[in-house]
This record gives sequence, structure tokens and C-alpha cells, in this order.
Amino acid sequence: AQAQKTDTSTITIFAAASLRNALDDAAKAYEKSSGNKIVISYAASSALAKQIEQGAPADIFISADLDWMDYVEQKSLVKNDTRFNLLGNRLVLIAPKDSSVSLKIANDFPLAAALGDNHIAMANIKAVPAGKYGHAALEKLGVWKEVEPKVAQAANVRAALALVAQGEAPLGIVYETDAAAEPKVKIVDAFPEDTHPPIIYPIAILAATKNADADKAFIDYLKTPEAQAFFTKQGFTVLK
Amino acid sequence: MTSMVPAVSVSAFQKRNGFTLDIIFESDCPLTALFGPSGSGKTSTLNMIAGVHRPDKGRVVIAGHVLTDTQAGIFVPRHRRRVGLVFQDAQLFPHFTVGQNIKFGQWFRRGEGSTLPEDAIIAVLGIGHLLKRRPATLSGGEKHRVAIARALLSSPRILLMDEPLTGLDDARRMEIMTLIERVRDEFKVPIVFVTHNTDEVRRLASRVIKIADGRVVAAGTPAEVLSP
Amino acid sequence: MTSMVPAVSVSAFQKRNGFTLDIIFESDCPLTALFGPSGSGKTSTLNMIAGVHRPDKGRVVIAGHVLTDTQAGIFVPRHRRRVGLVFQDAQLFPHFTVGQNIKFGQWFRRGEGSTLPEDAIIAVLGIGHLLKRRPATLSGGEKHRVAIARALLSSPRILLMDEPLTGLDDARRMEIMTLIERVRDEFKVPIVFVTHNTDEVRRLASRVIKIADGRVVAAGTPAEVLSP
Amino acid sequence: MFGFSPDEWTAILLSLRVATVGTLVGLPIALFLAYVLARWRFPGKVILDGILHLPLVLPPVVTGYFLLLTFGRQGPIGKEIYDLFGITFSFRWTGAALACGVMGFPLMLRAIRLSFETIDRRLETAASTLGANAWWTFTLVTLPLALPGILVGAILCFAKALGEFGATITFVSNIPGETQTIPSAIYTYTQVPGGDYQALRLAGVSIFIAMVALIVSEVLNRRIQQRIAIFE
Amino acid sequence: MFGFSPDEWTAILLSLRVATVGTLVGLPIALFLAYVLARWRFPGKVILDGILHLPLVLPPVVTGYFLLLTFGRQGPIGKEIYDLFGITFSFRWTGAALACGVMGFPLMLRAIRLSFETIDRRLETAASTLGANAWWTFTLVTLPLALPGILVGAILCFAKALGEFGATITFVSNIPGETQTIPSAIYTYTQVPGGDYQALRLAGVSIFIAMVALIVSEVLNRRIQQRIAIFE
Ligand SMILES: Nc1ncnc2c1ncn2[C@@H]1O[C@H](COP(=O)(O)OP(=O)(O)OP(=O)(O)O)[C@@H](O)[C@H]1O
Ligand SMILES: Nc1ncnc2c1ncn2[C@@H]1O[C@H](COP(=O)(O)OP(=O)(O)OP(=O)(O)O)[C@@H](O)[C@H]1O
Ligand SMILES: [Mg+2]
Ligand SMILES: [Mg+2]
Repeated sequence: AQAQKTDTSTITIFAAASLRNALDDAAKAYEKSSGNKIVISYAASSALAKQIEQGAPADIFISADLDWMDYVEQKSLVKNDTRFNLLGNRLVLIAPKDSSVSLKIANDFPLAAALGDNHIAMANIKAVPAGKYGHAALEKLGVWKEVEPKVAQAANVRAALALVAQGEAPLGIVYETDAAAEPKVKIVDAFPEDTHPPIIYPIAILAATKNADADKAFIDYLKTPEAQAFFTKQGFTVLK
Repeated sequence: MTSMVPAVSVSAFQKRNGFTLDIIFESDCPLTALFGPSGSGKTSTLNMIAGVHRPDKGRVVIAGHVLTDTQAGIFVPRHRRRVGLVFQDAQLFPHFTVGQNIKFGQWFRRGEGSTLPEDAIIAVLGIGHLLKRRPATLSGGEKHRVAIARALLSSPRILLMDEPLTGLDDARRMEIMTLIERVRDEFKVPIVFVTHNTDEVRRLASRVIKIADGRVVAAGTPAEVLSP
Repeated sequence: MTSMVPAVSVSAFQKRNGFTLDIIFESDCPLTALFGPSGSGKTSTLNMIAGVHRPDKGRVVIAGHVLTDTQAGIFVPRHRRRVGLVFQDAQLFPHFTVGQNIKFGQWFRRGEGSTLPEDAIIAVLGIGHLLKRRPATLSGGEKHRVAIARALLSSPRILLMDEPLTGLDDARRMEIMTLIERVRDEFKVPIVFVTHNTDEVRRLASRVIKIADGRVVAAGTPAEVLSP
Repeated sequence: MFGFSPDEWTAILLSLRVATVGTLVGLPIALFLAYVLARWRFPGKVILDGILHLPLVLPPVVTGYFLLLTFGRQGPIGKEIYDLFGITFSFRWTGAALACGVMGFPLMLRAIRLSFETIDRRLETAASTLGANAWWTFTLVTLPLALPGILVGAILCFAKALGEFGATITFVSNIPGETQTIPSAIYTYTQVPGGDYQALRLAGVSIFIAMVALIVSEVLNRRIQQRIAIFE
Repeated sequence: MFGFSPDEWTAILLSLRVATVGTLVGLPIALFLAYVLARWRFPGKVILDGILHLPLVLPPVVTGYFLLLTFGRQGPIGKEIYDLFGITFSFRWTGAALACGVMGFPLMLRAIRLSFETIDRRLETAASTLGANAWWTFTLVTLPLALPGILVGAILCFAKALGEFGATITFVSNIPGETQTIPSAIYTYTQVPGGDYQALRLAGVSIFIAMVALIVSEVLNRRIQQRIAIFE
């Protein structure tokens, strides 16, 4: 009887917008193999977290950082023992394709000098995970003070990427996944992992779900190599 | 009851910036003419009767119906006064055709009191060929005639006509005067008529109220008032 | 040159829906009256002269100046025609005071041609006490008088008056007629005057153009045209 | 068709529905409030006026969050409406329509009010002397004369509703088939690499719909103007 | 003061400046285009009309991205303007003003156009027979009679500019002191767990400014209405 129920159920996932390509592919493949229907609502993690708090009909939440998952968990909206870290990403320094800049990321590296009068595009350093990580990294490397007045904070990583791709900003800090797919930019260097908190996309089944078994089945699928291939293809690292 | 009180009894006092209206008159005649120089307060007086304006102090009684009485706190709303007001500047509805304009009052007052003969009115006013047109395409005199028809057909208990015959040629004026006489005599609708034309007063009115500077300066038969 | 051609020469043909205007007249007289029943095309004719409308075919010549000539492709824009048009329905600017309304044309035509005596005009029209008021607070007749003043003071090369004296009491009309005579004789401004009033025609006009149904049906001296 | 995926078609149709419903439901309310603001005098009028402008002044995200708090499942108004009419807004297309309607509302209100304020009130007086009470005067005179402004208001609201994104996604999220409108779909495309082309295509659809709406409104407007022309 | 941090004060003042400049610079352009759309007939009018509505129809992010492409440092128009006038938009408050102005522009345009379309054109005719050429007629008759609509348009644009977020942040991002307007600051707060209180306080400031602007416009409007009343 349980198997039947699983067959016909719809799983609603609230996911950070940056996951779209990979998660869509994975969901499509899973729909084919399992017969379940998967509906995914992509938005900023913050908006999704607040909607979950207000009783959104979501079964699974995938956040782009730990903070908003913590927020949801603290309100007891997460089903116990279902949370784990699904994906990771890397933070890189980028420049427009035709830029001649060459920088090696290290302590006190001459970022501010490389910028001159121009700005470095980042995602919002208080609000957006990529911005927070970038901020932490620059602090750790001891260059934040100098660079701070030259930071242009975009609404999200994609907007920061666009600023660099358009040549508005000679440098930017984005995820490797974004940089890899944009032909108009090149990666100058990657930030060492120890310069910022780990970049993690946590996933959890929500307490309000009516269909924990189906959710569980999908999450199990996400752990399979088949599903993981979709994520690695987009540049994510799969966390074990 | 109607025979006890005058057909029209108006007293209205109102101060507006520089102008003070202070009108008191009564009339039992079928047609009362308001006569007086430009700016003397004729239109204002009609507005008081029709309820377009509310006097600071005053009382309006038409055929035994108290329409306004500031002391008693009575102010019958305009749409229940059943006055047929021919505005000095026509005030046709621009979004309706001439025919619809004429039907407007007729429709709201259907079943109330006697209706005047529509065909005769349209024929005398010479607006039969205009019924499908919109007011914006009418000449000045044509607008005026439509406004007269609209008021006549709204089954009024009293007709208030503000210079209805100005801007019309003599031939047409004669015909319309005949129509007004018919409305007055045959249908027994009392009429208050504003005009500057002494011929019209002599022919139509049995009582003339002469106004100057917002006050009644003379009242009586045409012969008495217009003599000098 | 001016003596060679008539002061006013109008030929205008225009078809509009149901109405065809087909007017041809000339006049060398100081004051020409346009006379005819309501809806006959008097206002339309003035509009053609003033350039408010453009005829389908026609020619308008005022004191030797060709203002419209459809064949030659001439159409002098309204603001350079120097006509003083008294609109049938006043058309005062609602956002200006009476004084500003009057100044409007005066200001644009300052320095062009002789100006009529402002004080006399304001006194005769009896609008001196209204100068600070806005048109919305004027009575019908007051609006008309302001419109006359506005047109007179715009230094017109020709005056086009569309029923300027309707809605005014006899005393005022007499005074204004005297003023018009003065403008006509003393300042030599030719005037085209629309009216329904035969007395006005007899007193003011030396030539009458009688219009009916958009066509000139008679032209001549008042005695000739108004006889029957 | 036209190479749009089924999800995209759903979003397009949903956007149409949301914008239409949001505008049409808002219209009578806007008419009423515009009339009240144009004609009545009462204490607190400026406050009411200010409140009605809020969706314009506040960042859409704030409006959306506010809607989430009040019209959500647990929100005071949302609960009440569910109890009374059985309508839920949260995470339903109805909520998207509400959000879009709310965001477009001030635009509609203002245009209509402007029309009401510039109507020649003497015509309303004329109607009443002919026997029309306040309601009939409004219906037969005020409303038709204000039609150009009502049309402008409706088209502004509709256009705004087509483009509304911030309040909608914050209030009802971005659920394909239920609350994913064209703008939310565009947003999703812009958030990952390689989505620009699809985003632009969807924007093109929005533009197309708006163009059609505009042309229709222009044609209507020209007819209305001809009808109510106070000049020839 | 009032417990706002210096950064918040900067954002508030910047928002005021951006909204004011965006509205005032847009106003003459809106007047011109509104007149053209209301009075002239030319081929492609609907297309122009449609283009002018775009900022309303498109999600703000798309508009912002478009501004980035055209008015950015490398953008064709941005480059031109820099060469001609020495004005840069990218990452400057001028860019924020541009974005806000563009987003509010259709609202302003529509209200003004509506006013132009409902003016009694016979008054313009009267002006011209009195010797006023097209320009004077416009200045002395059309413009004053359209003032109520112009005021409504300006206030709508100003209010919209105060609340504009998506296009601004996409175009000029969010640099405290240079391009961080109130909505960007609010957005930042709403994205941080626990930032709701500060977000609300800033929203309150927006509301306050808008209220003051509204009251001023109401007072002006009442005066204008009294002046140009076509009825008593
Ligand atoms: N757009 C239009 N379509 C059809 N007929 C029109 C239009 N505009 C005006 N007319 C007609 O043209 C005729 C002439 O109008 P005009 O205003 O010139 O008359 P008029 O002689 O000035 O009359 P009045 O003495 O009543 O002012 C009228 O019969 C009028 O109905
Ligand atoms: N709001 C106002 N403020 C001051 N005076 C006003 C106002 N409204 C009207 N008046 C004045 O009231 C007087 C009477 O106006 P009313 O319209 O009754 O005159 P009338 O006798 O009908 O004149 P007409 O024959 O010219 O139509 C006029 O002198 C007018 O200027
Ligand atoms: Mg009067
Ligand atoms: Mg006429």
C-alpha cells in the first residue's frame, strides 16, 4: 500500500535559485524512473525560509547556506534527523575575458591596487551566501579594509557575474559554477578553502510534509551516483 | 391645499464673496418671468429653486411641496424635486446622443405625472433630424433646443427656463413660445422663465419679478413692471 | 491695394457628415451681418475666416491679405491671422482671472496695429469689478462681455462676433452697440457680426448676408434682405 | 509551440490569468476608493491616501512579506477570508493574483481618481435635476465620462501585474503550475548559467501580451474619446 | 538621530536625492512625449507607446540588466554620454537616479498624457486666435490645465522611485554611500535572519517621506483645482 502511495505523490521542493539547472535535471530523471511528480520552487533562500515559516506547502528545503537552514530548524520546522549537507561549491576571483590582470590569492595580496578606482563585484555581503563567504575570505586574507570602499554589492551572484561580464567591474567574486559557464569572464584564481566558512548547500525534509516516505526516496536518489553526476556537471562538489 | 398656497414661493438669502442674493417672491401665475440685468441673480434664483444651491437662509415651496426650508432643516434632494431646469448653457451630456439626452429625464420620471407630447415637442423644436448626433456636433442654437426638449420631457412639476430662447431666430422663437403657452395652459405646468427680452415677457408672463443686484426691485404684471 | 479688393471676401466649401457649407460672399462694408436660422452655418463661416477650420475648397481674403486659399495651398495659421473672434460660448480661459483673460490677446499683439481704448471698453462692458474673478464665478452674460473685451483688445485686423449681444439686457446692449459703432467708425476695424436680432442688423449693418442651410440665400442692405 | 516548454506555457497562461484577475477584481474597489478620495472630505483622508500608495513606495519584497504575514495561512486576514469564503491565498494562484493586484492597485486608483477630479461636475448636477439619484448619476454620467482614465488605470495595473515579481515570489513563492508567473520564471532562468536566452524569450512574451493589451486599449480609447468628445 | 546608523542616514538622503532627480529630469521628457502621444498621429505610434511602457511590464531585474547593457561603462549609450557630458552612471548615484527615473517614467507619462487628452481643445483654439503660437498655447493653456495630471504623474514617479529596488541594484549594485538607497538597505536587512526590525524601521522612513510628498501634492492639487475649476 505504501509503495502505491509513493507512486502517485507530488513532492514539492523549495530550493535556492542557483541550483536550478542541476536540480531540474535530477528531478526530471527521477520523475521518469519513479513516476512521482516533482515541483520545485526556486527563490532566494531567505524568501523560502520565511515562506516555510508561514506554512508553505513544501516537503523539502534546500538552502544555499547554513544560516537559513538553521533558521528553519530552530523553528522546529525540519523533520528530525533528515538534514544533511548535499553539495559544496568553490569561490573564485574572476575578471572579464580580455582582462590582463593576474593575481595570486594569498595573504595581503594587492587586490586594492589591482582595482585602482574601480569596483569589485560581489554578492551582497550581509545577505547572500556568496557575498558572506567572499567577505570572510577577504577579511581572513587581510585585504578587506582596503577593498571595502570599492565593493559593489549585487543582489545575487548572477548579478555580480553580469557586472564583470559587462566590463563594469574589472574583478568579481562568484562561485566557480557560475564562472565556469560564463564565456565572457575568466577565473583569475580560486580562494583557498580555509579562507572562508565551508560553502554548503544543506538539504532537509520539512516537518510539515505529508509524504515523508516519498521525500525520503527522492533524497536517497540524490545520493546516487546517477544524480550526483548532474551536480558535478554544473561544477558543484558533492559532499559525502 | 394647492389652492391655499401660492404655486411658487421663494425666499432665499445667500452671501458669496462679493455678491449677496436676497430674493423673496411669490407667484400664483402660470408663468412668472424673472427679469433683470446681466449678473443680477436670475440664474442663482433658479438654482435655489432647483436645489442646485442651498441658500444660507430661505424657503422654497412649489405647489404646496416644501422643497427647501433652512429653518426646518428641509432640503429635498435635487433628483426628487421634479423640476425641469433648462440650463443657460444647455449642459447636454456629451457622451449621449441627442436622443439619449432627451430620454434621460423621461426615463427617470416615467410613470410620474403627466408626460408632455414628445412628438410635438421634437417637431416644434426642430431637432428631429439631430436625434442620432452627439452634442459636440451641434450648433449653439441646436444645443439650446435640445436642452429645452430634455427638460420638457422630464415630467416636471415646475419648469425653470433660463433664457431658453436666446440665440434662436425669430421664426423658431415664435413657434417655441406657442409650445410654452401650450405647456402652461394645457398641461398646467407652472413656469419660471428668465429672459432679457421684453417681447417675450409681454407675450408669455402674467407676472414679472424684476431683479437687480440680487434683490427683487419690482413685481407685478408685465405692464406694471416694464412700463417706464 | 486695399481699396482694390473688398475688405472681406469669403468662399468656403466643406462637407461634414450631413451638413454642407457652401458660402460665397464679399463685402466692402464696415460691418457685415451674417443672418440666418439656427444651424444654418453662421458659426461655421466665422470659423472658416478665423482659420479654426480649413475648408475643403475655398479662399478667404481680408483687407488684401490672403488668409486661406486651398488652390494656392495657402493657410495662414490662426495665430498670425489677427482676427478678433468672439466665440458664441465665450471660451474664457478657466485658469486665468478675467483681467488675465483680457490681457491675453493684448499681450500677444502688442505693438501690432492700433489698440482700442482699454478703459472705455471695460467701462462700457461693465466688467471693471470682475477683473480679479475667475470665469467659473461669472454669470452667463458676464462671461459674454468678458469675451467681447478679450477679442476687442487683441488689436484685430478684423472682428468676428458670434452673437455677442445675446443674453444681455437692453440697456447694456444699447451701450455695447454704441461701442461697436465706435470701433467700426473710429478705429476702422471691419466687423463680421452674427445675430438673430433684426434690430441689431438694422442699426449696425450696412450689408447683410442671409444664410440658410449652409448657403447664402440673399445679400444686400438690411432693408433689402430683411424686408419681407 | 514556439519552442516553449510546458512549464513555460503554464507560466504564460498563469501570468495572463493572474494579471487579468488581479486587475478585474481590483477595478471595482479602485472605482469606489477613487470616488471617495475625489469627492468626499473626511478626517484621515490623507492617511487613507497614503496607505493606498504604500505598495508603490515600499520595496516589493516588503509588500510581499507583509502579504505573507497577513494573508497567509496563519495571517489574520487570510484565516478570516478562508473561514468566510473558503478562499486560500497562500501558495496558490489566487495569492499571486492578490500580490499582482495589490502592486498595480495604486496606479489604477490614481488614474481613475484623476479622471473623477477633472470631470465637469455641472453635468452631474444636470443629471440630478433630471431625476437621477446619486447612484444613477454615477453610473450614467460620472463613470462614462471617466472611462478614458479608467482604461488607463486598468492598463497600468495590468502591465504592472504582468511584470510584478518581488511581491509575488515573496508571498507565494515560485511553484511551477501554481504560482510561477512569467517574471518568476524569468528570475529562475537568470539565476543559473545559460538561462539568458530563455529569459529573454519569456520577456518577449510579456512584451507581446502588453502590446496587445495596449493596442486594444488604444482602440477602445479612441472610440471613447470620439464618443465623449466635448469638442468636435 | 532616531537611532539610525550613519550608513542608514546616507541611504535615506540618497534615496531622497535619487527619487527627486529621477523625477525632475524625467518630467520634461515625459511632458514632451505625453504631448506627442496625445496629439500627434504618426506611424509606429503604438510601438513607441509600447516601448515606453516596457519598464512597467518587464521584471525590474530585466530592466536593470538592460540598463547595464546600454548605459553601462561599455554600453553604447553610456559611452556616448560619458564622451559628451562626462557623466558616468555605473556604480554612481546618477545611475540609481536613472534606474529609478526609468522605472517611474511610464507612470508619469501615462498620467500626463491622460490629462492632455481630456483638456478642452477649444481653449487652445481660442488661444491661437488671440495670437498665441503653438509653443505659447502649450505653455499658457495646455500646461496649466493639465497641472493636476502632471502633479499626479510626478508623485507616482517619485513614490515609485522611492520604492524601486530591482532595477537599481541590478544596474548600479549596492554601494553604501553611493548607490545604496533605502530599498537596497531594506533588502539587505530582510535577507539576514533577524533583520526584520531594522528593515521595518527603514520602510517607515520611506512611508514618512512618501506621506510628506503626498500631503504637499494634495495641497498643491487643491489649489490648482480651485484655480482651474471649470465649475464653481
Ligand atoms: N461634426 C458635425 N457633423 C455634422 N454636422 C455638423 C457638425 N458640426 C456642425 N454641424 C452642423 O453644421 C450646421 C451649422 O452649424 P453652425 O454652428 O455653423 O450653425 P449656426 O448657424 O452658428 O447656428 P446657431 O445660430 O444655432 O449657432 C449645424 O446644422 C450643425 O448641426
Ligand atoms: N462664486 C462666486 N463668487 C462671487 N460672485 C459670484 C459667484 N458666483 C456668481 N457670482 C455672482 O453672482 C451674480 C449673479 O449671478 P447669476 O448667474 O445669478 O446672474 P444672472 O442674473 O443669471 O446673469 P446673466 O443674465 O448674465 O446670466 C453675478 O454678478 C455673479 O458674478
Ligand atoms: Mg444667468
Ligand atoms: Mg452659431
